[in-house]
Amino acid sequence: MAFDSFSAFIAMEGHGPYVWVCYAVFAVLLAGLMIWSVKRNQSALEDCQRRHDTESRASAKATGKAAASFTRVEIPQD
Amino acid sequence: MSEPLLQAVDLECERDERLLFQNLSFSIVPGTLTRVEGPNGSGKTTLLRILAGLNDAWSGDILWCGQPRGHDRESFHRNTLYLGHRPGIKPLLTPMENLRALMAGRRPVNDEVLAQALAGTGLAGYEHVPCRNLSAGQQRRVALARLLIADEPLWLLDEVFTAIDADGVQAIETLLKQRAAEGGAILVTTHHDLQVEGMGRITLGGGQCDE
Amino acid sequence: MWQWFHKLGSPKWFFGIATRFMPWLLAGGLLLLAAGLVWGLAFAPKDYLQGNSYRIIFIHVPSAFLAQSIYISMAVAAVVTLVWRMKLADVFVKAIAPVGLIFTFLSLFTGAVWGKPTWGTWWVWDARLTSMLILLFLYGGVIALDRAINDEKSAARAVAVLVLVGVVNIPIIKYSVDWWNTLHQPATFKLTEKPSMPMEMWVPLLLSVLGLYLLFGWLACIRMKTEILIREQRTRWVKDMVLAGRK
Amino acid sequence: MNSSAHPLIKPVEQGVGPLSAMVAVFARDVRVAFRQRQDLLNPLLFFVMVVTLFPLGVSPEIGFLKQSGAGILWVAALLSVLLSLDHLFRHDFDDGTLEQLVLQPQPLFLLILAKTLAHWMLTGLPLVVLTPVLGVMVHLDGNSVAILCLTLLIGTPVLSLIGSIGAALTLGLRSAGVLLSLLIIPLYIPVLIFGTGTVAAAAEGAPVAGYLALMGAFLVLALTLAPFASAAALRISMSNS
Repeated sequence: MAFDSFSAFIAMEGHGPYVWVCYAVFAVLLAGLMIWSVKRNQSALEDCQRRHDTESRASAKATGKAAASFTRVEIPQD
Repeated sequence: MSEPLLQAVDLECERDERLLFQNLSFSIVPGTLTRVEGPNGSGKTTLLRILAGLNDAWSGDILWCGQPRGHDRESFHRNTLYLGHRPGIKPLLTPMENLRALMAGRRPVNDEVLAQALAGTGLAGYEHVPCRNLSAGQQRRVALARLLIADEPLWLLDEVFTAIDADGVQAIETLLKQRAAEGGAILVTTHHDLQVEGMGRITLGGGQCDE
Repeated sequence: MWQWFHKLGSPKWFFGIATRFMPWLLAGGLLLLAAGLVWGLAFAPKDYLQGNSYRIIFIHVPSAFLAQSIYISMAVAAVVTLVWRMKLADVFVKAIAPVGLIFTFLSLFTGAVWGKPTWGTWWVWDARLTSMLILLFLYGGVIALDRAINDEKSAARAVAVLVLVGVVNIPIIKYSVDWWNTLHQPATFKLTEKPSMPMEMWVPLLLSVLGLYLLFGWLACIRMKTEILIREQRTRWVKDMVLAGRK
Repeated sequence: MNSSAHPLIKPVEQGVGPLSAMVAVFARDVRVAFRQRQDLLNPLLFFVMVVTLFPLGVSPEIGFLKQSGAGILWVAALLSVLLSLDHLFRHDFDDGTLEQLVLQPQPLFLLILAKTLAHWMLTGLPLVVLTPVLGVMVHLDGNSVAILCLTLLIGTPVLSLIGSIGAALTLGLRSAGVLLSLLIIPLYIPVLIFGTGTVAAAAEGAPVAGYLALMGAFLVLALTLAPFASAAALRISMSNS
């Protein structure tokens, strides 16, 4: 141990704030990057699953696309 | 004579995560007129841009005179004329200057011939009016004037009849037929009801093609 | 050789390999980084010139190393994208550009904070800091261009061109910034010639560099997997894998 | 080659050579620019206005201006070139002439080189011509003005060439202008450093031939590499539209 006590470790002879700020920012950004990447990976997986669910449902009741008829849309009036 | 100029083998194109076509194979033979058909968004323009060499997001093979197109790109570009949606006309230049600039990269032609070509598209008298003062149809006619002097054997024409009046459409149809009879190969996309005897068809939209 | 190369380019193959290696990369990286940082913070002796502030080196140097090597690796991948059109290479560039940006920022930030007790000021237009700042801009440009182009294939190829143009420029930028620095900067802010590092500082630094590289490997793997999932959603193997994963 | 398989197929040699195609591209761009002279004036006005901002915003003191004049002029020139780059391919892209350019049989990088040279002649060169006037306004001495003009003469083509890569990459994108600046400014830094550094060295009486040679090397490098990169970028942007 390069320091006599825990408080000396924290203070680092006055350089403590600089060192700790650096380490904190480093830890936060690195952890944030890792968590963000994991989250993104999970949501991509979920997207895939959802997509395949809808696809299998759609293919179950496969219907041909209706041709465009250009009929006016009636707006119901309340 | 019937050796194909351009061949597409197992062409596949995906755009914005949507499969436009796959296993598309066809040959373009001299002396034929081929129409690319399909509803809006079926990839007609994309196919023409791929064939012209503007779009390279495709897989498969495109052969030029039996060789992969990349082997002799210069010959391919020298012998292919592409007219797209955007006519390639600078609004600030006159029809004469525009046509001269377009030809300058391919085959220098003297002004007399250029004037004749412009006259042939009905632009006589407008040669020296800036194109921005012309109508959309007239601007397209400037681009179409190239067809009257083009020596390229392969023409790829995207929506040639847009903004052209009925008489013009008639005249262009005749021009295309004549060119095909001379031995040129023409590929067109159009929503206009083009009826030419012996016309080939490439139908997009179903993922298949019948020639 | 070519077969191996093509196999390497197959997303499916990569997916399998990455899944197998990732736990080891993560565990190894965290362990080495933690060991290096604890050692560096608490046990390494203090520097006789700079006092304890030098302990920032244990995160500053690894970040700076990574920031540069990520750009170089992106350039290599860019060549592969443009020449061989290997799918995995574009996935790699797209996945790691933000990681490179963050490490560049970290090395700049830690450099600036380190500068305060050492030079007495937060920011010095020192040659190395300035080059790093420009590297940050380059990363920013790459990410901005990638975001701006909707079509994935075009985006990958456009980004590859930009990355290559950047990598040709990096030595020129570095050289010109060094020259500019000697022109404008009297030697007052230069650190005195570094004494050769004692072993007790060297080893923890090495540990944390290695650890961060492993963690970068893990980040690259998971981010590439995400990209592959997004791009290959409709392929058979992704469908099978997703369905198998649910059971 | 079986290109002769079909009688209608024209051999490439019968077409137009690269040099005359380049001349045609150059001539057309110059002609179009002179039809819209206001667009030619805009970067120049911008250049003058940015230079004016410094005495107003920082200090009109002769000492300050003498010291920073060269830097101010260089930064202003760099920004006005940057501002004009957005137009390098955009109009051609919108009206379809760019498609036709890409499809010409000549090598694309040469045609782009011609376009870029036209761009430089229409924006960079007028800036160099205007520099002595502004140099006097920021109290630079005659020797410095001469060196400054020389560095701008070598440097502005480099700016146009590097810029053409960015213009090609951002073609057809939303907010292309800002994006273009983001991509290109970092690449401009070496040119700026050596441009202003050379003037500073001259002011201290140091020999500048070496620095000018180095800038010349930048120019050669940009001339040989940038057109290839722009051509590749242009094909990618075309493919995307």
